[in-house]
Amino acid sequence: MTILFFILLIFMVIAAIIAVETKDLLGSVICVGAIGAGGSLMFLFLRAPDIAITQIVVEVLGLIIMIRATISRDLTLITGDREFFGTVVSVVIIFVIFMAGIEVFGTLPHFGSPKFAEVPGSPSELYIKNGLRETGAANVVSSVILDYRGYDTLGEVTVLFTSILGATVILRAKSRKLVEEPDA
Amino acid sequence: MKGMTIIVKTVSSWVKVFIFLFGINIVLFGHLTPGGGFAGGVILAASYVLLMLAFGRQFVEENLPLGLASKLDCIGAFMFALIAILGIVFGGSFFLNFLFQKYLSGQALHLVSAGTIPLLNIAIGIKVGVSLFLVILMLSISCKGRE
Amino acid sequence: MTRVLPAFVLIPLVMAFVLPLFGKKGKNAATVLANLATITLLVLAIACVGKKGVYQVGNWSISVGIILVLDGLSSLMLLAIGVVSAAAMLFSAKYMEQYTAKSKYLSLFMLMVAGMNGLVLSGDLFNLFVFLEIASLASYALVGFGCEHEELEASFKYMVLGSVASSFILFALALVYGNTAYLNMACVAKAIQTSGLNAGLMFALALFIVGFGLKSALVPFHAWLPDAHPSAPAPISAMLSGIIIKTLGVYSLARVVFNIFGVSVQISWLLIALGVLSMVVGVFLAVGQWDLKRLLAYHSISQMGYVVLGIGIGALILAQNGNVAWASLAILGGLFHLVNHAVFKTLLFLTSGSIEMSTGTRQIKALGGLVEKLPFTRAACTIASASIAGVPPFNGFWSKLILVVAAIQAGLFGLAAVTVIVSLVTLISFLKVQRYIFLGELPENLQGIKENRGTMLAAMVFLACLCVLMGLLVIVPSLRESILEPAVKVLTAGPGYWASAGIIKM
Amino acid sequence: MPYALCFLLFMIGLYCAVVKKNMVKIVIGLAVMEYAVNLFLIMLGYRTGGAAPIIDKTYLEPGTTQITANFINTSVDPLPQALVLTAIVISLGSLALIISICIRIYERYGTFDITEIRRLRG
Repeated sequence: MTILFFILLIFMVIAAIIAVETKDLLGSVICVGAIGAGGSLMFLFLRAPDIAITQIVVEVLGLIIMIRATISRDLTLITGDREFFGTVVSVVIIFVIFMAGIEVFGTLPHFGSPKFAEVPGSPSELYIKNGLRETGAANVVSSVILDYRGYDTLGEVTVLFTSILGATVILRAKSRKLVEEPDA
Repeated sequence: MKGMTIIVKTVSSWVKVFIFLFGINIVLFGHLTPGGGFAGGVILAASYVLLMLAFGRQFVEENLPLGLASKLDCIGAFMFALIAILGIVFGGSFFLNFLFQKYLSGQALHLVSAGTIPLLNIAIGIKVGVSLFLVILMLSISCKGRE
Repeated sequence: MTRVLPAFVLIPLVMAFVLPLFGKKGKNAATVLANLATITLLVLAIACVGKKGVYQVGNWSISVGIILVLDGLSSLMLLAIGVVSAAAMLFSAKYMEQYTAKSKYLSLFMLMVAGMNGLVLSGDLFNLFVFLEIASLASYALVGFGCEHEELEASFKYMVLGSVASSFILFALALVYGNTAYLNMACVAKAIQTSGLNAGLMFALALFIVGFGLKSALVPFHAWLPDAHPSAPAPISAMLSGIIIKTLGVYSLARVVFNIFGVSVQISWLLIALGVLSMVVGVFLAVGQWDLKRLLAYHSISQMGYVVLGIGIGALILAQNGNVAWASLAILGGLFHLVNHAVFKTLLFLTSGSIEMSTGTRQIKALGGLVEKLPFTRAACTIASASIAGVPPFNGFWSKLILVVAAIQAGLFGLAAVTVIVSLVTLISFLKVQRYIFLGELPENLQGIKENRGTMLAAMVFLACLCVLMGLLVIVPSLRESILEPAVKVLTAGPGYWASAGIIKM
Repeated sequence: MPYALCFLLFMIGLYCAVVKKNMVKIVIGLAVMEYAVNLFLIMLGYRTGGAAPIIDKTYLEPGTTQITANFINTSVDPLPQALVLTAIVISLGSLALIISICIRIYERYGTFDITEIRRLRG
C-alpha cells in the first residue's frame, strides 16, 4: 500500500513541477487538474471517500473556472521569472524553510499511526465511539461537520457566500456613478 | 455563444437529468454514505454548467435568471443559519441538533435519521450549487459579454 | 451573559445574508438596517465589558465541540471592533453613494464584521482560521471595490500575500494537530505544557508568526499594506487600518504566542525586533509620501510596531521570570495603543475620505488652505494628528508614555529612545500634513468646494470625542480595572490561563 | 517520508507564487499550496490498514445500534477529514475570487504579466 502512496505523491510532485515550469498556460492549468486527480485518488486510498468525491467535483469546477480565465485570452507567452536577484533570494529562503521542515517531520508520529490513537479521550476517538449514538448519522465525517463542529460549517458557507459576492462585485460592469446620472 | 453541435446538445440533455438526480442523491444520503451537501451541491452546479457549455449562456439564463440565482444564494445561506438559530429556540443552544434529541433518537441508518443533519445538507446543497453556478455564469458573462 | 455570545456573529451574518435581497430599490432601508446592526453590536460589546464566560456551541463538551470564549482580551477587541465599525458604517452611509452596488457593499462590510467578531470570540484554532478567512476574503473584495486599475492591482497583491499567509497558518495548524491531537486552544495549551515544545511545534510557531505577521503587515512582510489600504474606499481603509490588521494579525499572534505556546526569550526578542523594525521603517517611509492615504498607511505600519513592541517587552519580562507588574505595564501599553490606534487611525482615514470627496484629490501638494472651507474636518484631523503624534492630553500620548516607561523599567533604554524618536518623526510628518492641506493658499480650482455634513460629520465627531476622552481609560482606576486590566491579565497568565479561568482542569 | 514529499509539494507551490510573474501561474502556485496542506492533514489521520469513518451494518453489533470494537480500532481519524472538507471549499471560494480579479485586471491592462502592471510601487 505504501508504495502506491509514493507513486501517487511522486506523480503529483512531477505534475506540479510541470505546471509550474511549462510555458503553455493551458497546459499548466491542465497539469493542475492532474495534481487534483492524483490528490483525489490519494484521498480515496487514505480512506477518505467524502474528501475524494468533494475533491474530484471541486477540481472539475475549479478547472472550468481557471480555463475560463485563460482561454480566449491572448496567450502571449509570459515566461521567465521576476528579476534575477529576487529569484535567487526567494529560492534560497524556500530551500532553507524546506530543510528546516524536513527535520520537523521526525517529531510527528509515523505515517500510518495517527496521534489521536495515542491520546486517550481525544476528540477524534470520541467522535468515532459516540458519533452514531449522539447524532444519529452513520457517516462520522458528516456528524462532525454538521453537528459537533457545525459552527465551522456555518463559517464555511459564509466563506463561499463572501467569495461569490466578492466575485460579483469585482465583475460588475460599472463601479462608479457619474454625477449627472440618476440613481442607477 | 450559440452552443455546440446537435450531437452534444442531445447527449447532454439526456445526461443532465442523471447528473442532477445523482447530485440530489448525494445530498440526501450525505449522512449515511460518503458525500454530503458540498459534493452534491457541486454536482448540481455541474449539471447546469454542462447545459451552459452545450446550449449557450442564453438558454441557461432563461431557465435560471441571474437575479433569481443570487436570491437563492442568499436564501440557502440564510436557511443554514436559520436551522442553527432554531437550535436556540427549541433547545437553548446554538447549533443544537434539536430534532435528533427530541424526536428521532434511536433511529440509525435510515434516511430519516440524524435530526437536523439532512436538513443542513439540503441547505448547503442549494447554497453551494447555486453559488458555483452563479460564479461560472458571471465569469462567462465577463469573458464573452463585453467583446 | 454568555447566552448572547452567538449574537455577535449571528447579527452581522444574518444581516449579510439578507441585505443583498434589498437590491437597488431598498438601498436606503438597507443602509438604515446595517447602521442599526453595527450600533446594536456596539451596545452589546459595551454590555459585555468586564464579563467572562464560555459558550459551548451545540452543548457539546469542551474538547469535542467548539467553544466561544469571552474574556478580558476578547471583550476589549469586541469593543474596538464595535466602535470602529459603527463609525465607518455611519460614514459610508453618505460616502458610498459615489459607487454602485451599495447593498452588496453593505453585505460585504457586515461579513467583515462577522469574521472579526467570530475570530476574537473563538476558542478553537480551526474555527479561528475559518473566521480569519471570512474577514480576509471580504476585505480582498472590498479593496477592489472601485474596479479601477490601481484598486484591482492592490487587491491582487493583497490577495496573493493573504492567501500565502492563510496557507502558512493552515499548515501550522496541521502540525499542531498532528502533535497534540486537539484543536481546542485550551486543550492544545494543556497538551503542550505537559509534553513540552518539540521541534515540530517550534516550526508551527514560526509558521504562525510568519502567517499572522503577513496579516498584520509587520515590516519584512509589509509589502501589500501601502497599496491595499489607500486603494480601498475611505471607510474600508479605516476598517482595514483601524481594526482588520489588529484583529487578524496582532490579536491572533498574541493569543497563539502567549496563551497556547507560552513565551520564550527568543520569541520575545523576535517580537521586539519585528516591532522596532516596523516602527522605524514605517515612519521613515511615511515622511517622504505626498499621497495623503499612502502616508497614513505607512503610519499604520509604524504604529503597529508600537503595539508589537509593547507586547514583546512584556513577553521578554515574563520569559525571564521578571516582575509581573512590569510585564503587565508593557502589555497594557501595547494593548492600550492598539485601541487608541484603532480610534485615531479610523478618524484620520475618515477625514481623508471627507477631503477626497470634497476636493476630488488626495495629493497633498494639490491641496491647501482648506481651513476655511472644511472647518470641522480640519478640527477632527488636528485632534487625530495630535493623538497619533503623542501630544498630551490626547490618547496617543498616554499609551506612548506607558510604553516608554515600560521600556525603561525593563532596562531597554535604547528602545525607549527609539520610541521617542519615532514619535517625534511622526509629529513632523503630521505637521507637514497640517501645513500643506489646511494652511497655505487655497488653489484656484478648489474655490467652490463644500464640506460634507450629516452622517459623515457625526462619525468624525464621535471619534474625535473618543480621542480626547480615552486618556481616562488609564487615569480613572475603575475604568482601567474593568476594561484594560482584564485583557492584560489574560496575556500575562500565559498558557496556564485556560486552567486559571476554569475552562479546563489541569 | 510521505510527509516530506507533501511538504515538497507545498514548497513548489510557494516557489511558484513568489517567483513567477504570470498572474495565472501565481494562482496555480496558491492552488498547489492548498492541495499540499489538505493532503498533509488527511495523511496525519491515516491508519495503516484502516477503515473509512463510515458506519454500515457490518460494523454494528447484530440487532442493536452498538458499534463494534473493530470499527473503533480501525477507523481513520474523521476530524482532519471534516477540516479538509471545509478547507477545500474555502480554497474553491478564494480561487473564484482571485480568478475574477485576474480577469478584471486583464480587461484593464491587457496582460497577465505582473511586471507590466505596475502603477503602484510598494
